[in-house]
Amino acid sequence: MALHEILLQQLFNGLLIGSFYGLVAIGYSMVYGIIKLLNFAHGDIYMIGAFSGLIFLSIASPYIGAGWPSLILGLLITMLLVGLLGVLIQRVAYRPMLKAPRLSILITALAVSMILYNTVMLLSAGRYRAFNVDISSESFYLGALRLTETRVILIVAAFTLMFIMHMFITKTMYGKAMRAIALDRDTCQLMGIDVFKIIALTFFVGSALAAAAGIMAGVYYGTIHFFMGFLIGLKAFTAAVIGGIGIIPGAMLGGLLLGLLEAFGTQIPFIGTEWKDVFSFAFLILFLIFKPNGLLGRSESERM
Amino acid sequence: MCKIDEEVFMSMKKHWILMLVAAMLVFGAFGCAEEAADPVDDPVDEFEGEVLIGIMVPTTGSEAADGTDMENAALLAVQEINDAGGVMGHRLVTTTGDDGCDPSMATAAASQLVSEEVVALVGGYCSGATLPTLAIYGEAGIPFVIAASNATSLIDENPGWGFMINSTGLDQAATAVSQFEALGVETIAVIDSGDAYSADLKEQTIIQWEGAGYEVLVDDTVQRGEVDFSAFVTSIMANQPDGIYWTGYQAEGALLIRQLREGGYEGEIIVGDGSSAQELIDLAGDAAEGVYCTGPPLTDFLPAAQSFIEGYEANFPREPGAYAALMYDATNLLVDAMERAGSFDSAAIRDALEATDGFEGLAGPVMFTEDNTLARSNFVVLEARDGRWALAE
Amino acid sequence: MALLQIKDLTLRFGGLCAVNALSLEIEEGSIRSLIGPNGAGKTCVFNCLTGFYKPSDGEMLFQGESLVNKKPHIITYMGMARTFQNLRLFKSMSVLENVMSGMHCRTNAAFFTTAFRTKGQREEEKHIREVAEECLDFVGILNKKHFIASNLPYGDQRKVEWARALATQPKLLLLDEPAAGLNKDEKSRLIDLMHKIRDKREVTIFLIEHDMGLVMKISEKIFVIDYGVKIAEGTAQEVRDNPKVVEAYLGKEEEEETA
Amino acid sequence: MAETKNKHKIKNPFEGIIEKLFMIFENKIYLYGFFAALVVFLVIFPNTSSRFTQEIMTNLFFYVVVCLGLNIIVGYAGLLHLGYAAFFAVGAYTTGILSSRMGMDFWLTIPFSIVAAVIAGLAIGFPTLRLRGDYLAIVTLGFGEITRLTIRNLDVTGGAIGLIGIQRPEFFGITLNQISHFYYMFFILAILAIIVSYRLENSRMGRAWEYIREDEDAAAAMGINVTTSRLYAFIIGSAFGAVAGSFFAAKMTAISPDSFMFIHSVMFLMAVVLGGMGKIPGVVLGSVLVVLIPEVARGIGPYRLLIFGFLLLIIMLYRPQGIWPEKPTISTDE
Repeated sequence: MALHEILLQQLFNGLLIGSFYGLVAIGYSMVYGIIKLLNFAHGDIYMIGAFSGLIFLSIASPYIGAGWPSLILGLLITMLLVGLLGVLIQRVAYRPMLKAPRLSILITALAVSMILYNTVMLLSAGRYRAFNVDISSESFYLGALRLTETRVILIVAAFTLMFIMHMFITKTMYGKAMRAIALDRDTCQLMGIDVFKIIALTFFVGSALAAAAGIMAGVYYGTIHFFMGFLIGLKAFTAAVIGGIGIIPGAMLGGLLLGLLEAFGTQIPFIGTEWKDVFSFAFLILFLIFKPNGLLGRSESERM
Repeated sequence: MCKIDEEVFMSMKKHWILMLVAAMLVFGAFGCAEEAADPVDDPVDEFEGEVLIGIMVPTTGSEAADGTDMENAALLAVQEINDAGGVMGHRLVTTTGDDGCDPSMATAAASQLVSEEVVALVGGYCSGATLPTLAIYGEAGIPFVIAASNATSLIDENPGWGFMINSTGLDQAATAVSQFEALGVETIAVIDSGDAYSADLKEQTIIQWEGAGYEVLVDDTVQRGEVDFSAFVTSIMANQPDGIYWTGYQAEGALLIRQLREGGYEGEIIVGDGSSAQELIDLAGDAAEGVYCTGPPLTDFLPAAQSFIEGYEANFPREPGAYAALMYDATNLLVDAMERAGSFDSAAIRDALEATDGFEGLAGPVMFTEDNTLARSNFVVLEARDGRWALAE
Repeated sequence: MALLQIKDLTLRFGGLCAVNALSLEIEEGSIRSLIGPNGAGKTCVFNCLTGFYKPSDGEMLFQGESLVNKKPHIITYMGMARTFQNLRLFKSMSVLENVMSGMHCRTNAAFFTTAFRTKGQREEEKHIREVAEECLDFVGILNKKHFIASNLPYGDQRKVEWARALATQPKLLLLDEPAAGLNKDEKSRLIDLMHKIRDKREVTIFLIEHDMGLVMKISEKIFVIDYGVKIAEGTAQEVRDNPKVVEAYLGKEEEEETA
Repeated sequence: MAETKNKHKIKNPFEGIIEKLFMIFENKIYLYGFFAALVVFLVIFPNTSSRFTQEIMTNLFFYVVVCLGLNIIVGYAGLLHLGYAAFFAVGAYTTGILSSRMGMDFWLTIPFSIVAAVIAGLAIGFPTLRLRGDYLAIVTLGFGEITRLTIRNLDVTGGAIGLIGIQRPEFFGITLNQISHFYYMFFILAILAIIVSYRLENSRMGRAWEYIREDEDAAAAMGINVTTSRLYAFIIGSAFGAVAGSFFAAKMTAISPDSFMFIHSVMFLMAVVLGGMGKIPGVVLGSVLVVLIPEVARGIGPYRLLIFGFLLLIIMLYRPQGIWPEKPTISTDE
């Protein structure tokens, strides 16, 4: 392959991975924006999404097959269920902690993460599970770009979800309320906004998107695993920070950038893919140090 | 606070005092009960009671499935021996230490086994976990028949009490090299999954491959738990090696194979024995067809193993895993050594093990080199055909 | 030379101007007040002085040394201590420990001396305790030194904050609404205490206050700001007669006095 | 912001007993007597117990040292550290490399490992401690992973295989190679860690950390350099971890990246939080729970982390100050 072909291929790969990161990062960013919580369990929500999707498929496939129609149905149902799980977690674990010291709520999030992934580990016997779907894996070329139908559909679906999300945040009352609460919770309460309802809704939307990303990852990679949420959780957080945490378009942008960065980072001569994650984390740390408010974030007031 | 609350609290308090007292008693007993006699090293005719042998495998953690298979195989062997009248008239009993495939857990497990005064040991799955235990068994003077662990680093750390009946990475690398040669491959990529075992195999393979005058185009590591290999696939496609050798485990291996094939790679793919489980083919699906594996002697292909498989499946609700046959062999070898030594003295057993000359196990004859490693290569080449592993032609 | 000089201090938040080209001087050994209607930017001035806000423009000199771009702890070290408008005690710590915090910048035991508990470190600890007790005695609550701060009545909590500020051994004490929430009795004792601090400990006092009566009684000189701009300065009488001040406070003053 | 008063939703079953103990131990004679008895018991313990129990106890002492180090960062300075295993790894690998590759004597490697940890602590703490507190959690997590991956990828650290052949330390001519040797070594280390922690807690530095935890702005206004104080906590905590790591390397003689995973950081944190952040007896109790529960209740092996996850959640929701109760404090109604 010529260099430009490799770069083109990597561009596509980066965008695809980046769109998964972006979908997960939105939830991270929204939750941080609204209650200033680093939701460590968010990556595990993504993993739960993938497993729920698999369970749905294994139940539904004898009746409606495992093709695109049942996948889409599974996607919607899983998004709904996992969204509700997100609300439940919020209600049980986080709401009582809203006024507690920050350290406590962070540890709570860590505990929720441990509970989620260990539960799935026990249920799945710690094994990788094949995510078998009955869809075409034929590849075709678009110029020099090697594509499969699945990949194209996945990337279109991911971008569609992001677009819907963007519309939801900017155009609806709920979206506006979310942004208002992020700015000042107490005032919102005074203005008659049901703050807890909006927080719950935020968790619902964020978890549903992560679940969608989880299923899409299952389809894309073909196998799922109880620990799949750990790395992506970290990377989605990185994406959220890059874009400016609390800013929804920033999370999408950050996700795509991180995906591209990883894809091209591995093409640097003499540095193997073994350094890929070191790159991502180092990039995150440097970003936090030099641009803690992200690309789209406004700088905070000049407090020293 | 209301009154009821206080009552509950009071009763809880009493309860806890009781618990505390009980805990102290238990703790006291715990401390004293261990005051046991010196290790038994009487000759066999004075030896009384049962013979305790230790099993060290991971029964929890990521490798629990294979570890449990191995434990089962040892239990099966012990049961058969006891049914046949035991060893020199003595019953065998076992105790299991869980190494969790983790070095720290493994040292605790080893200490536990040593404390229980086992006469000898079988087991050893994850090389990284087996490694720090060698010194402990060496210091305690307990012979250890290592069934599966086979990293070459074990050789250097072995104070002489460990006996490896699985061929080492050296042999496996040689098998891989000759298989690549047989396939007409001249350039390869070697990838490991960043743990001691797979890194060791990768290094040995590179040394031998380059020693044979060929070229290694890509030498890489992927993170365990990684799912996305697309960037890696692109770099493979750019370098176009004739063959790829994956030395890691099946989970990442399946993903890698799938994504390589999806990315249009058409060269040969060989996986190491860490990926020899059926799971690899199940997870990778159609993409696994035609993949080779340098594997341990799977019981399915061992003519001598049919009765073992039947016995195993009659006792345990599962198929014997990749290392069950070796574990079964390890246990029988140990008993054989005891009989040859005519004693249950650990040192005598060790000497007998060292002198093993052609013990016939399911996986073939056992003999040891000066390093206490298997004197022949027991690796076979498997090929994925119609969704199952089969011996390659 | 004045102890504190502020020249053209300006603080902007976004487009909003909280403090605008404020200049004033505080002479050593004086008691000065800064007054103004709610939201006039008084606390912002304090926050700039103590390094919590970074001024957008202007100069602040303390004993001839610039305070701009200095961190709060450095400014405290230089000899300026403050209290907060809403009490900011270390709530779950004892009164004594609260006051001991003030000695932090005057002492220097570090890891090794602590780990080996050297003689110097032990003596320093003793010294910290003595100074803290002395400060508590000064404000009159030494008998409550072992109480948890948040368990004290409000008036005593204020005193803890004062003692804590005094323990930093300041030259200039910034008091942010020291009389807020106090009753008449407590207020008169507060005035005595302020004089005592100034006279016995030679500490210059600069305070923000709403209670005009108290301000008029205690300060030799008063600065009035409104919307971040200084509109008047002078003695109590001068300020009271200034039409700008009357305008800014219209209705406000009566309200305060009836309160 | 400075809400540290915790609600007591659930009565602590230990509370009554321990409050009484506090009262009894007000009398210094009883207190010192108790400690003396405990020390005597622990000193003679190896003579009366099996190798296995010694190993477990050694592991417990090791946890006490590591967790007290982490406690300085999390408990005293209030900084959530999710990559503590990395600092522990820095110590272990410094000793490992110097000992196995250069043949340096074990005791000489300890200063090097402390220096290495201090450098690592500075490198990660200096730029990030000024950031929002919760960013630090993720930075430390990232740093933990970077350290582990770097160790795995480099040649000097032996890559994924790790280092083997680390020399056993000698002590007045005795080679320390028995489990009882390590038992005493870690026992002494644990006692030193407790003493140093205790001294730090009741010192100018310890109080500074507490002030900052309670109210950062007020602490700054009192002349406390918030960033430097946190950095100190970070460095001292890292040094604790590094020393424990050095001894760990000497005990294991072989180390590999597998011993420094994220899950290890989580288990250390678990011990600190369960027992009670910032309280020395609490941290010791937490270490006891984390080390002994899996050993005593053998059957729970696979459920261990799940159980700890629930424990952590319950503790955070109902008893954020941990299992160990607060010291009884004087209030106005006395």
